[in-house]
Amino acid sequence: MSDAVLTLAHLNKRFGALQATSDVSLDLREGEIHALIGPNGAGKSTLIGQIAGGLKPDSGSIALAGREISTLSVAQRARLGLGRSFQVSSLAEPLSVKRNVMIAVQALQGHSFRFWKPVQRDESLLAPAMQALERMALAHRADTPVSELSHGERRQVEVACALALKPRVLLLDEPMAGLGPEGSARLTELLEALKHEVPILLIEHDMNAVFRLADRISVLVAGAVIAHGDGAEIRGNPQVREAYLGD
Amino acid sequence: MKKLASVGLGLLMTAATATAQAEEVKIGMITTLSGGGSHLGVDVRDGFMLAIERSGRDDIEVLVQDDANRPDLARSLSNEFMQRDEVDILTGIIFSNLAMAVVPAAVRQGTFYISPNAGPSDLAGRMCHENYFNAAWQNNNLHEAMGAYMKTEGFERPLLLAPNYPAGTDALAGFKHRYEGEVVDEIYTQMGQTDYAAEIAQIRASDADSLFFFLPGGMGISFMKQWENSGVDIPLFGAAFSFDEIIIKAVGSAAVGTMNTSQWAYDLDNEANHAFVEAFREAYGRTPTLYASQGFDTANLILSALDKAHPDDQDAFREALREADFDSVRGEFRFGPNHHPIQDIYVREVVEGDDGQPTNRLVGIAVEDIQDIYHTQCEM
Amino acid sequence: MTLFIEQLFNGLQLGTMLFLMASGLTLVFGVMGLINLAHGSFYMVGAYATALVSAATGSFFVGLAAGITVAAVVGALVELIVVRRLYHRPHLDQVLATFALILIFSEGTRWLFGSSPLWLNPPEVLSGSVNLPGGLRYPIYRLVIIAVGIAVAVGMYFLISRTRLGMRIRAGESDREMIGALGVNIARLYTLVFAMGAALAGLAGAMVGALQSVQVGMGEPVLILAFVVIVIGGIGSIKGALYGAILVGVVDTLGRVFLPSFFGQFMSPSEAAGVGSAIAAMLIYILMAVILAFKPKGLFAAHD
Amino acid sequence: MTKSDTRILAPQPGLPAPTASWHDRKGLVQIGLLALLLLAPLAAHFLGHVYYVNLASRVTLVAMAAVGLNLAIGYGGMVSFGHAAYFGLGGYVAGISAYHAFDLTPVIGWPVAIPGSDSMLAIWLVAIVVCGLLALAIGAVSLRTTGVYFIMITLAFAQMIYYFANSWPTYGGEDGLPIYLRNTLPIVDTNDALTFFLICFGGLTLSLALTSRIMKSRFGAALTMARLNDTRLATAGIAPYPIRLVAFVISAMITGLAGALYADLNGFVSPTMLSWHMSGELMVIVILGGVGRLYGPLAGAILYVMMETLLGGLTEYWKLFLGLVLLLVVLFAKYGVMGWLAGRERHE
Repeated sequence: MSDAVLTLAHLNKRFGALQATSDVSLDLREGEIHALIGPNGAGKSTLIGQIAGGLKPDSGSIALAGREISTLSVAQRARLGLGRSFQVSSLAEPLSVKRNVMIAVQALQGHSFRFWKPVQRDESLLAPAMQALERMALAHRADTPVSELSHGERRQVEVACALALKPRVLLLDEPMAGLGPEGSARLTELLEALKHEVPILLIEHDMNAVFRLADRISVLVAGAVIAHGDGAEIRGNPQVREAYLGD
Repeated sequence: MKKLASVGLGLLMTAATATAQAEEVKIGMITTLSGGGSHLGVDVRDGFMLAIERSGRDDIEVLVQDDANRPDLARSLSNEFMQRDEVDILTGIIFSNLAMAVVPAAVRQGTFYISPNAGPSDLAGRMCHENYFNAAWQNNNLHEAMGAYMKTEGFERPLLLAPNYPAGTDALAGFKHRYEGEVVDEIYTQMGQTDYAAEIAQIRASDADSLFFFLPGGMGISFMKQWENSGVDIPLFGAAFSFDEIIIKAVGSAAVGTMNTSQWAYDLDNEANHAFVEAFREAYGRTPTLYASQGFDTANLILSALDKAHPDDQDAFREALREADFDSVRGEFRFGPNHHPIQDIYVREVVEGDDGQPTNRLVGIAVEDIQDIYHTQCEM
Repeated sequence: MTLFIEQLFNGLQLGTMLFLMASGLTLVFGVMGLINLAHGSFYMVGAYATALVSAATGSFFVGLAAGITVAAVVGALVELIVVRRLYHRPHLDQVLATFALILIFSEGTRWLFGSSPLWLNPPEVLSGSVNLPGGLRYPIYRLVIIAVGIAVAVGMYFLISRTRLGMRIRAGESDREMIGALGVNIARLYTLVFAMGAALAGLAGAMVGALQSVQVGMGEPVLILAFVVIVIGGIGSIKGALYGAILVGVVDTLGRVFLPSFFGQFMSPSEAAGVGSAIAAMLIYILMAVILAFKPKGLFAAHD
Repeated sequence: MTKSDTRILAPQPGLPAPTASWHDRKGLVQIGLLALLLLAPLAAHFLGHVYYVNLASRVTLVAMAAVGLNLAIGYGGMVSFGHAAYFGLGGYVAGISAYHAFDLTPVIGWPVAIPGSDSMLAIWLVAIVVCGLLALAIGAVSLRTTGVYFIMITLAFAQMIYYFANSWPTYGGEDGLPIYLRNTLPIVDTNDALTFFLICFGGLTLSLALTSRIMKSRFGAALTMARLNDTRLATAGIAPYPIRLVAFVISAMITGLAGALYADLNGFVSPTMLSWHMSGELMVIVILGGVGRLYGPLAGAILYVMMETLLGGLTEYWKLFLGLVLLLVVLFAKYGVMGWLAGRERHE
């Protein structure tokens, strides 16, 4: 466990009577994709929210590269290397793809209270942004407004934005959602290549992608992790079969 | 944008041609025709225009603009009149704060200003100017007169009420100047306040034997209506600003029995006044207020001076104004050294008129030949 | 002590009147997501209609009925012609458009009825004052205003929790798309809610107009106060509007009366009166800023 | 695809290739507006009509105040309904300073004596600093809220200051405070209408240039993102709150400076400058011109003051027509005068 980059320990979160997260512990190691699956309403989004900082856990700890981050803000966590994508696209629609990615590069280079130099001609912002876009095979769309992109391309931009942060960890919330088979396959390929650079915590419904990509899988049901293991173990786990197929 | 530019140019042209004709006298009137207090401006304007009409002179052009009771707008209108229209005389401002915004700069630039209403202390005192005349009163006159009247009538424990703004504090200071006795309490309300339940409760809880209040415009209407139902039973006094014909009609029966001081009353017995009231009623179908009388007098003052000199001859025209050689509807009238009136102030009582509506009735003279206390500060 | 209790009554009366204004404002925001600066214009319309019809018929109550009706009709017309185009617009557009409506209503009223205040008095049967237990004399009409305010609050409670219309309003507050899916005629519901808010504002204007003065621009100070009320209470919450209104009414009244004497403890009387009333004028805004600093969505946030 | 490839791509619409703006429609409209504003008073001056020079100064200053507000509303998405607070406060700085310079009394007698000053430079500096500090305090509290709450809390703070100025007797309270002698600058004569206009014009041009420059910088990129999608900004590692706060402060500083000049133009400052109608008017100008358009406030101010002057001369009910025009603009011309003149804004 010594190479764990992200460690969740005994996380709990209640909304009134609903135990949305129940004693969740899991970790993410260098070089791996760890998939988190579970039926709708299992509490995946709540968990992501707590990791990224939008929600505060009631108890438990979250450590990024050994540092406790559960009291930090979203922006602080991002600066420490927590990159994430959203289930629902969260890009700035009217801006170009490039500008969406550049904002992440900008954050990486320190504070944003620089009022004079135009960003359009700032090579130190442009180059890393283009690099991240190239990683996601989107450099040719750099100057297109996000509003003109296809659904799949937006997913790729989201990941590129996260990549531009040079993250220690990537948190991808259903990146395949709404993609056709072709788009899914394409993104799967890109992610597979990516995992050697940065470990990924992947929340996903697309089981083909999960079983192809994930080194380890955790199954979340009713806020609690009920199973944990590699693809074969999860496939054979009776509890998982019940949770997924029983309904 | 092209259209706007051409309109702008068009205005430039009309302004240029207008200045070509000399001899004609131009008067710019900035007054409050919209927003709070607009009935004051309407009456000043109507009274003024009535006098101009009756004079039969066709060489006088009166330009009227609405200041919406906004000092910055009044200021820019005065610039418009002086710089674009090149008026000889400015007049019309109702409220003291607007007068303070406009008058000092206007008179310094060589334009005459004749005030039909506002008479702030600074303009009567340390900032008086040879081109500034006030044809109505110095702000404190009516309040002072009421102080004197209540003293002579033997009220011993008056309570004072006014909004917390300069004219309000001045009003109470003016009252106390001639009342010269202890007052029970002074209550300051907020400007524009409409509910006086809290103040009325305070008055009820005090042992005052009378109430003097200064609440101009809508504030006075609200106060008197609420006063009537409160069950507090001490007499009300004030200056005419809260008791003009329009306000007491809006107040209704609650106003009956109150007393107020004014430099004019529509039932004042002199020839000029009979003619004025009759003509005003005929022209506008309503009884004139003191503001209408002030507008009428202001116009007549200007007309009397114009008979002797053109404003271009500043010294002669100023001298002619100083003589105040006209029949004022308020009777005896002359200017003090600071160009503010020295005049009698009357007491009026609100009674039920023949039509069942409340109306003012002249009672008598409160103070004869009152002169403002600021004239000593005026160095002219 | 009687003075204090009397002032509490005064605060309560101001509060119930503010509630009449604020409840409509908060409903319109809660259901339609609209900021309506022109709400004060309905207050004025109600007062004018009441004054004119009372003068013509000689009966305050006929005038009052007319005032409420006219305000509701004008409200419905405004909704049909202008406001419904604004529901999907940003708040900024709503603020501007309803600001424009204020100008149109105020100047239009002045054009039609002149600048002079109109005459409107409380009816004969409600004039005068009564003795309350504890030796307190209080004007009957103000007691009636308090009663009407309470009656409206109770009525609103039943309307919203017990009727079909209330159910739809609640549905509209929690999920605007949902009620469309439920087959409710949204357009009609919106017009109805807007007209109802206008009617309540008209009622407030008529009741208060009899106590104060009926004139152009009378709605504006009340409008700002009503906004303070709904922001303090939590926008969209009727309960918040009720508590906020009473809080604002009481704080404002007590502040005005007692702050000057408080400052009188350590200042000269005229200075204390000046400073006291200056602070009193700012008091409810300070209250609002403090509440929002700690509860950014007001005391009873209805929903996000 | 390599980096250099992206540069070969055809210039994107709205992408500020340095000379492009001179050729496209937007650039022409902008130059046209500035030229109109500069040339009209020059022409008026040589024809001897001081009034129009002063009218142009009024347009310029109202536009400048709106440029400040536009930074908050248009670029930062912060719908402030209380910018009159900064406009008025700037005005009061000029007024109070001149009042004490006229009376030869200190502004503050303790702990250190600060004398009044009739130097515009000093007044501008103080106005900017004071408005910035006020905005820092107000923004720090207000920016914790969003949406309608933000609109209303900024209004509440402005009302507080309005009522304070209204009832505080030292500086005239409700009556306002006249500036009998216009404040001065070294070398030039500020009493000359054209000189004063040129000072105002300089102020407006500077604030336009500053806004433009800021919005192209990293800070501007962050602010734009905070307006469009603050989750994205936070996820990228930039906390939106300080970005917004700083933008709010800069916005107030520009509006405050315009207020200081406006008081000198009128020779008068009063609580009217602090009232919610003033805030509303500034918002109207921003929206009339086109929200978030650099030259929108200028276009809006020209139109607004023209309407006020022309309609005001025609009928005492001019506000009725103003209301109708505003309503039509909101309902049917969503993008304001600039949208109509120069087409819709495109982000690069």
